[in-house]
Amino acid sequence: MATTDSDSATASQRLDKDTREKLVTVVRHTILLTWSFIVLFPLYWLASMSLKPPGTANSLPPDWIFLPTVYNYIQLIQDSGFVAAFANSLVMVSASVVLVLLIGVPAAYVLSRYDIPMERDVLVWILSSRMLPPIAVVLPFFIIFRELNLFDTRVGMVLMYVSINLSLVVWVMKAFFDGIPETLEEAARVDGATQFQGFRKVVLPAAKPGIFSVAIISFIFAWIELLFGLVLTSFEAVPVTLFVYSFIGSRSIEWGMLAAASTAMIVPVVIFLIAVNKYLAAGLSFGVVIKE
Amino acid sequence: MSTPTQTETTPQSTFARLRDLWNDYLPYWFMAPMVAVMVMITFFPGAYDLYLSLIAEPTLDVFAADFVGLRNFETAFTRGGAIHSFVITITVVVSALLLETVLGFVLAALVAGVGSDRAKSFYRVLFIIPMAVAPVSLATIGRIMLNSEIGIIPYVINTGTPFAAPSFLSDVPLLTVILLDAWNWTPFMFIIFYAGLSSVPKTLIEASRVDGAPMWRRYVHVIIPYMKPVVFVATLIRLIDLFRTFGVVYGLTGGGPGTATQLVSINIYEQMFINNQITVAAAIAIVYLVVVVALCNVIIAKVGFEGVWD
Amino acid sequence: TRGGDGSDGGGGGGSGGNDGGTSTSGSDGELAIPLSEYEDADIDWRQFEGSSINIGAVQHPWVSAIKPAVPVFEELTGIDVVWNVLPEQQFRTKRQTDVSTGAGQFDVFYMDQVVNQFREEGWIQPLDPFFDDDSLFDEGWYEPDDLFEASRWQAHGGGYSDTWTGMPITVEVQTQFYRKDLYDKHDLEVAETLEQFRQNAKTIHENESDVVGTVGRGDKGYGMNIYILNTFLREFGTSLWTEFPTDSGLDSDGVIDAAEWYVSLLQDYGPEGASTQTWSDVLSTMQEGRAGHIVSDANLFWPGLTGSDSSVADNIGIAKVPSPADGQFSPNAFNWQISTSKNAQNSEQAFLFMVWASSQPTNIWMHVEGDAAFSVRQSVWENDEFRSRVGENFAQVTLESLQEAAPDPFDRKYPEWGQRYSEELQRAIAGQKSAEEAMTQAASIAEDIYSN
Amino acid sequence: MAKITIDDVTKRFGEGDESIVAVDDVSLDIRDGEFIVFVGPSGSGKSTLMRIVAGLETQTEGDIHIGDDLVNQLGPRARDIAMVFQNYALYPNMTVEENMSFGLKMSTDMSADEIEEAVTSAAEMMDIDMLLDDKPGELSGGQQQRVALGRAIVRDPNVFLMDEPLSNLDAKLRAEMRTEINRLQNDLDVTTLYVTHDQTEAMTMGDRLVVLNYGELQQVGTPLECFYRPANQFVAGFLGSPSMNFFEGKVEGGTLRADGFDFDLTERMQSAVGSRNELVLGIRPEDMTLHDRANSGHEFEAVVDVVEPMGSISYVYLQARSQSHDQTFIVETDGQRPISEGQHVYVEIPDRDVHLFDAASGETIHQRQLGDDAEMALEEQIKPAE
Amino acid sequence: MAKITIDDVTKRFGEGDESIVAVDDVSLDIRDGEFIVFVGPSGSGKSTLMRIVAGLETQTEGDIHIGDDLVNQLGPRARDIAMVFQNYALYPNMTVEENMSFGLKMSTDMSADEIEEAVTSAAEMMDIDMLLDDKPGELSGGQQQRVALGRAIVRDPNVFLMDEPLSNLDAKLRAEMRTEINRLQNDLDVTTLYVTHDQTEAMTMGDRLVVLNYGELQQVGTPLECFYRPANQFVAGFLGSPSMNFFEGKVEGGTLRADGFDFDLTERMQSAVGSRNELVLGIRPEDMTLHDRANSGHEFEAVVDVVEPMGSISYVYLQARSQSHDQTFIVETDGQRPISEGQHVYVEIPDRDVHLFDAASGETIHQRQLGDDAEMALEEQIKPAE
Ligand SMILES: Nc1ncnc2c1ncn2[C@@H]1O[C@H](COP(=O)(O)OP(=O)(O)OP(=O)(O)O)[C@@H](O)[C@H]1O
Ligand SMILES: Nc1ncnc2c1ncn2[C@@H]1O[C@H](COP(=O)(O)OP(=O)(O)OP(=O)(O)O)[C@@H](O)[C@H]1O
Ligand SMILES: [Mg+2]
Ligand SMILES: [Mg+2]
Repeated sequence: MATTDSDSATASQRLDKDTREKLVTVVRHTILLTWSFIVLFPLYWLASMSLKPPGTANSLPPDWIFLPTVYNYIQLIQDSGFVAAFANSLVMVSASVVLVLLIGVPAAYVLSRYDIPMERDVLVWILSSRMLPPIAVVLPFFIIFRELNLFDTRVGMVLMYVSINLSLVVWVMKAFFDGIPETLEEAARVDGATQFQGFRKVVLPAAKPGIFSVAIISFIFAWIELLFGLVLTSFEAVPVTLFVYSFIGSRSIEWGMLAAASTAMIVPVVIFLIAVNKYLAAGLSFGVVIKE
Repeated sequence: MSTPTQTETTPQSTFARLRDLWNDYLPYWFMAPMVAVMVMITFFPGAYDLYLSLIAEPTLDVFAADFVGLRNFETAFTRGGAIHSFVITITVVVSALLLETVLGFVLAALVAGVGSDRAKSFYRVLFIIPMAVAPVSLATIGRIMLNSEIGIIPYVINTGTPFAAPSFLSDVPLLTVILLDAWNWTPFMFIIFYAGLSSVPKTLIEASRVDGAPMWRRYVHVIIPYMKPVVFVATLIRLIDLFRTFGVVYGLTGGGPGTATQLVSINIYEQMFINNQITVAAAIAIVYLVVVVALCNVIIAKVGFEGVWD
Repeated sequence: TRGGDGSDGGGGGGSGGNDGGTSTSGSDGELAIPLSEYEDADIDWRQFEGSSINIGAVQHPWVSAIKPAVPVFEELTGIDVVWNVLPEQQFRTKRQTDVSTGAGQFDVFYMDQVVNQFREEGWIQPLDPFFDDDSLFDEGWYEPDDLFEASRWQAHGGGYSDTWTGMPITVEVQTQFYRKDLYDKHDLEVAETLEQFRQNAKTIHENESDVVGTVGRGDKGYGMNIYILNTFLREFGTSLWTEFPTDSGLDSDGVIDAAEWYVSLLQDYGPEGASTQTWSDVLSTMQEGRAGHIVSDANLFWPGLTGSDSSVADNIGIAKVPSPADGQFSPNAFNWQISTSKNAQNSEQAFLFMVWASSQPTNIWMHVEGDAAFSVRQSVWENDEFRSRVGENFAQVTLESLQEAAPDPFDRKYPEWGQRYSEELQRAIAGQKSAEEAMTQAASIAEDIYSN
Repeated sequence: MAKITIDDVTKRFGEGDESIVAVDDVSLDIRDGEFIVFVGPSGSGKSTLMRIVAGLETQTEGDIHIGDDLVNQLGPRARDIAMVFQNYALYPNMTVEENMSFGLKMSTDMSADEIEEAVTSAAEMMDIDMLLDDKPGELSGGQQQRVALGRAIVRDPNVFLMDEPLSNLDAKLRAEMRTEINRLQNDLDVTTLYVTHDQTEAMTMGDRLVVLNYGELQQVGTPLECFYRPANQFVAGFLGSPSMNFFEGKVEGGTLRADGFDFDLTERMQSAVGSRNELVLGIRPEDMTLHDRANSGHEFEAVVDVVEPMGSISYVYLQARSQSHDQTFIVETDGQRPISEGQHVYVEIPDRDVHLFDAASGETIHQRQLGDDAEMALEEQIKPAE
Repeated sequence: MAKITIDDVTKRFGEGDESIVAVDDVSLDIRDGEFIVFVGPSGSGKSTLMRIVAGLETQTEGDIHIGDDLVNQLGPRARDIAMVFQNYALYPNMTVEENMSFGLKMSTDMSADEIEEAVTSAAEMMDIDMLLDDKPGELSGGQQQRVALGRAIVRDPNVFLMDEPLSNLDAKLRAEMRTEINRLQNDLDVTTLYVTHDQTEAMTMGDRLVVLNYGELQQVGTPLECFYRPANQFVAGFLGSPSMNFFEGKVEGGTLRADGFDFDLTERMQSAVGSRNELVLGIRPEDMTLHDRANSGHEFEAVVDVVEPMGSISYVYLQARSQSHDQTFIVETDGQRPISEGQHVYVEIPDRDVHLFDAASGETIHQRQLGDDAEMALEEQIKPAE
């Protein structure tokens, strides 16, 4: 990874390490803070819109400083539909993440470790499931769901979320498994572990950064999914995204509510992120343990 | 690795036999659910779209349909603006992909090198959040923020910098779409690259430092090649996702002004839900699928996805 | 629930889906409207007792306005009402999937510009048989003639259908909005002609630093820029499809003049990036006090412009849409109607609901007790209680406009060629081509679409 | 506890022209409880053979039996082996303790307490008990290697496979470990395959040595047998450090004319040589003696090239004075013998210590003679091995 | 080409109570072009010290100078070093050739042809020229190690750092490599730090040995100096294989009473001992001699425990007959000497070969005597090092 000490080309170019380190740090943080600003500004604006009193959401010059009001949030919470859909989405999306990992990660492992006949075609086939824009496949899905009695069921939505994320999980995890030396599993198998145990106890822990990354991404993909939720549900399984858009009316947009709902939707993601934060960076430095 | 059918144990009890069945055929068990889901989500929709693309108009009785050969494809390319959409889409895909890949990697590398753990965690969480803003929210709120009269962004640019803000949605719509997409999806690249970076063995980096490689060459020659599978997969998936980008762009520009940002997905949407030309939409989708599959095949063949340990 | 809260403007109910339709007033067991109001009708209200209907609706003030009254219907008929309310764009998607796959989830659904398209596909159930069924309809009680003529016309596919395609439930008409304070400041008269309007816009545009002369829909989409332009082209004396389906009329002088006028108005006195403005930008810009006028847009903006979301709430004036000095006043209007499909399980129940919902008692209650302002019934607009609630000015301007309104005739391919026509107009507004070129192009596209 | 039969096993890596034969038609019967040491140059297929026995690599041809079972189709787990990998292959995410207990958890139903006890005692034996909570990444190379070894020895498998398990340890630790491994192997009586490059380990640990070169079996025999009775020039040169000196020569009458000196073949040698013409004479550095002056006709004169003092002994690099090509040979002398570079000395090649090899095939024609006791020790080592 | 000064360097891993001192206040002056060999038990801090010199690890305290520059603040690249990592650290995604040429590409502006030439010749030297197109994953352990070594030696750095570069090679290859490294180091005259556990390498390769234990410097000196003149009991025991035998004892009059035998101290010894009471007597296995019967008063009786035949020599494990604790010592004898387990023999400890150490501190009190020539050789080795 990026290192902080100096590696100048020749002795004459040697800069004092402190100076260089400081310089590198300054440059690094300048870039990071710039991007942070770019990221934060719209988010701040979103959040501030949700906290502004009615009618001031879009005023210019902007009210940089204003008395925040939680009016919109109270409205949101009191709208039992929103809270219910929020909870509903949370359950469905979480379940789908667990399920898609359960289905996708083992398959990725097999694709990484075994010689599969026509492996490339299989991989492209898997990828093809995410190639078409959802609108192009929503009709057939609607038909399937009706036929299988999955329409407007949570189970159906969980499956739907699984299917939109499966290709991602399989591909990304295959890449991560490819980066884990097989010697580790060999050791496990020699230690008397079954293939499965070797996978579970040795490979999975080593692939943690990858697993948690795809978990986050899958969560987000499912969490912000709109079209399938729209077409494949009507009452029972309605996801929260639909509610968020319900503040975009035919002849008016409730900016405060829209912003509040959008902000509220970010919260679970942030909580999830903080919870798995440490695993994202659980690098393992195989080289220390395996002579290569 | 050994052949998939290499057995693990010699069976005794029923339980043991079951367990052996599990272990001996592990790859099959591991693949089966994935394959089942994939069959469900690819074969029928694919076949259905193909069927739609070949008929005059959808009928409730599948067999009563009137097959019209390639007429829908012809319509797609003559009236449907399919070619224009492909050109626009490719422009967006290429530029956004480049931007997001580079930005995602640079950010991941920079964050990985941050000394303090807390700062690191902070950046890690912050940089992922944009992805979590739901597309229509982003588009709706993005529109208002970019609005030339009452938007905060032109306001900040006009008052805070010596530059005059362009009229984002009408003067530079494609650029705006690309930049917004970068804001939205660079996190995807960031998170995968970051995870990939953290699994590069420390010793390799040490070796390259000892070998006298300056930082950027370490990345070019050692780290990125080591991460190749991850970089490749992230880029490919982002490429595919970019190809089918819809929500944000539709919400932001609706494909306009005129057809300046008419992505293929928007074209399909309009054919389907506005023009009510479901069959033409299906034809575009089929062409599109063929193009993207072919593209992926070419990319995979050219770049390959073998891991370093293969 | 938030349905009854007028402060959040016309947006109305924020409930997306699984609200079973119980009203606020339902909780104390007292019905919003006495059943007796309906019992005069010679309709067998209770013939479908025990069944239920599923309504697919757009996130629209009508939904929030009628919801509190729905228990009345349920009590009256013994039919359960289930709602499925979605934002407009999402609703269109959903409705399309539903009808095109023959799923028939919705017994009642919102219907709009695509009505002829749907009708020709055979997805819409004509209502005439139900009108003719004595157990379902009582003409004397219902008074169909109380409905604005424009609304009835639109319910007949804008002239393209011989039969009722649905029942109109809401109507909106284009009106002019202006800033009273700026008018006072610059001594302006409310425009009656387009020339005056342009002059007023110019005055404000040139004399106010942070305020543009006018805003208007510039973005493409058949409900966007051309919805406004269509008003002017009629006022310039032409119409769409001078010869259906061979001559779209879009390249006629009138259309080109109208387009030139609208394009130059926006270009000269409109905001930056006018070509990408949707109705929400128009509304927001006006709400923020950054524009002097809206030449013509939905009267339904009224609550939004004068409510708490608006920073200029007290200074908004409303007037009829201007017309050319030598032209004819002919504002665009738009009806939402509710229809039922051939695949629906409960079309008859649906019809009962339509009758009930658009009946006089229900309408009057919604507009007098509720915060609705979109009635398709003339009598409502003449109702004093209603007029005093919404303001005399607003009511009168709307009523007069509605009486003269000429909605667009949405022929079956209107969505398709309308989209292309609006793209051309958008290009013109963006300055990419002249209005004439754009309209000529639009004409040939439209005619071409019908030629296959 | 099982015998192992390796039957005509061949392993090819890669395909077609590119293919490498890592193991070439090797057959070997290993008795139950036997300790077999594999030696051979780098790349000679030792690890590959071991991995084939482990079931980690599938042989291209041939069969492996463990006990009476044909195990070709069985995975490592079913073969019940414990292995020390040449590259350690420690689990990076587990602590030392977890690394060591993993195998027990997987392959036995021992209780947690029993496992902990076993691990602790093995760790003590390996002198890594204070590192139990560390992750492998925090250990020194030798410590890692001991963890790898410990991970294998806590188990009670059918077969031990150890691939250079002591290569990164210091001499003292290595000696201790050697003893521990031997003791353990005796106690458990587990069939053991052991790869080493260390002369001492090869000579002292195994019941039998297996010498490989280019994937081919060169010799299988007790250590002393391989040392004193090498089957061919390769084995003779490979065992012993520094290695045996070889002198090529032509037979003329009863004399081998080497480059720089003549050597008179004894009668026994002559009869063994028969009609062969080109021979190689082999003699170990420690068997040659240096004299300051010629005592008999046997010695030849040589010049000291380099002296490598090793403490108690020194290695003297010499060149025959009258040689025509540049060839250096080594003689081991007492470390305190005064000798310096450039000095002329007289080298004696004792008849009895000489090996003769066929120059073309490398086959041994004549083995050295041994003292009675060495002979007996040799015989003794061989006998139980029969 | 640079001298290296290591100044009071300490390296601690971890913090607070958990911290480990890997390198403990080490100071060392390394001359330009010198070849320094680090030895020490596993975990004694050799690799850590080397990594500190490389700039891969930052010392907790102290300074490193390379040439005249203080390099504490410089990264490895600026220090211009080449290193063989203990764990090889080959780039798995590059071929052997790419691995070897990487450093040249990065640190020099040699042309592609020059690089290829350099790599090819280094590969030939390492005997891996036929593997140039393979990936590290396809190589045997020893081949990998040679690639790692080759990758370092193609370069022309200021300093070579080699961390057990030959540990996985067979004896023969190791001998060749040893020679090659020495030759190279002489040719290039590059300051070299070298870690090894191999006795031969330690004794023959370096100009000076550095003996570490628990991160502390034990002795710095020429190989022979360390071997013959160990600074303390640790060094004495660590160098030499098998290691020196130690017998603890109490001084009574002029006699050291050890467990199982008495040893009469010479006058010189006595004066060196002074008033000390508890001593340790050290003597190397090769310096003790075995007799079938007692010749003089010097010998004591012992029982043969184990005999380890090594070929030309055997190691005999003995226990003094009259000892009260269980202590085994080792004597090296001729490999062909008849001896068997349980046999009683008489052991002689020659006065001149005896070392005496302070029992408490381990410090050497009395060094063995050497023959004149050995003494000279020793002096000679020391001199140029001064
Ligand atoms: N990254 C680290 N974190 C914590 N402790 C470490 C780390 N690296 C080394 N150590 C500890 O420092 C001590 C010295 O390690 P070092 O690798 O220098 O030993 P060494 O002399 O090279 O041993 P070996 O001969 O086994 O390679 C060891 O006790 C080791 O456990
Ligand atoms: N996976 C592989 N692919 C291709 N060739 C291989 C592979 N593994 C080993 N080889 C080759 O097979 C031969 C034997 O390798 P092996 O590892 O068995 O040698 P070894 O005797 O263990 O050597 P060392 O003492 O160096 O560890 C070597 O030439 C090696 O290059
Ligand atoms: Mg090996
Ligand atoms: Mg080390």
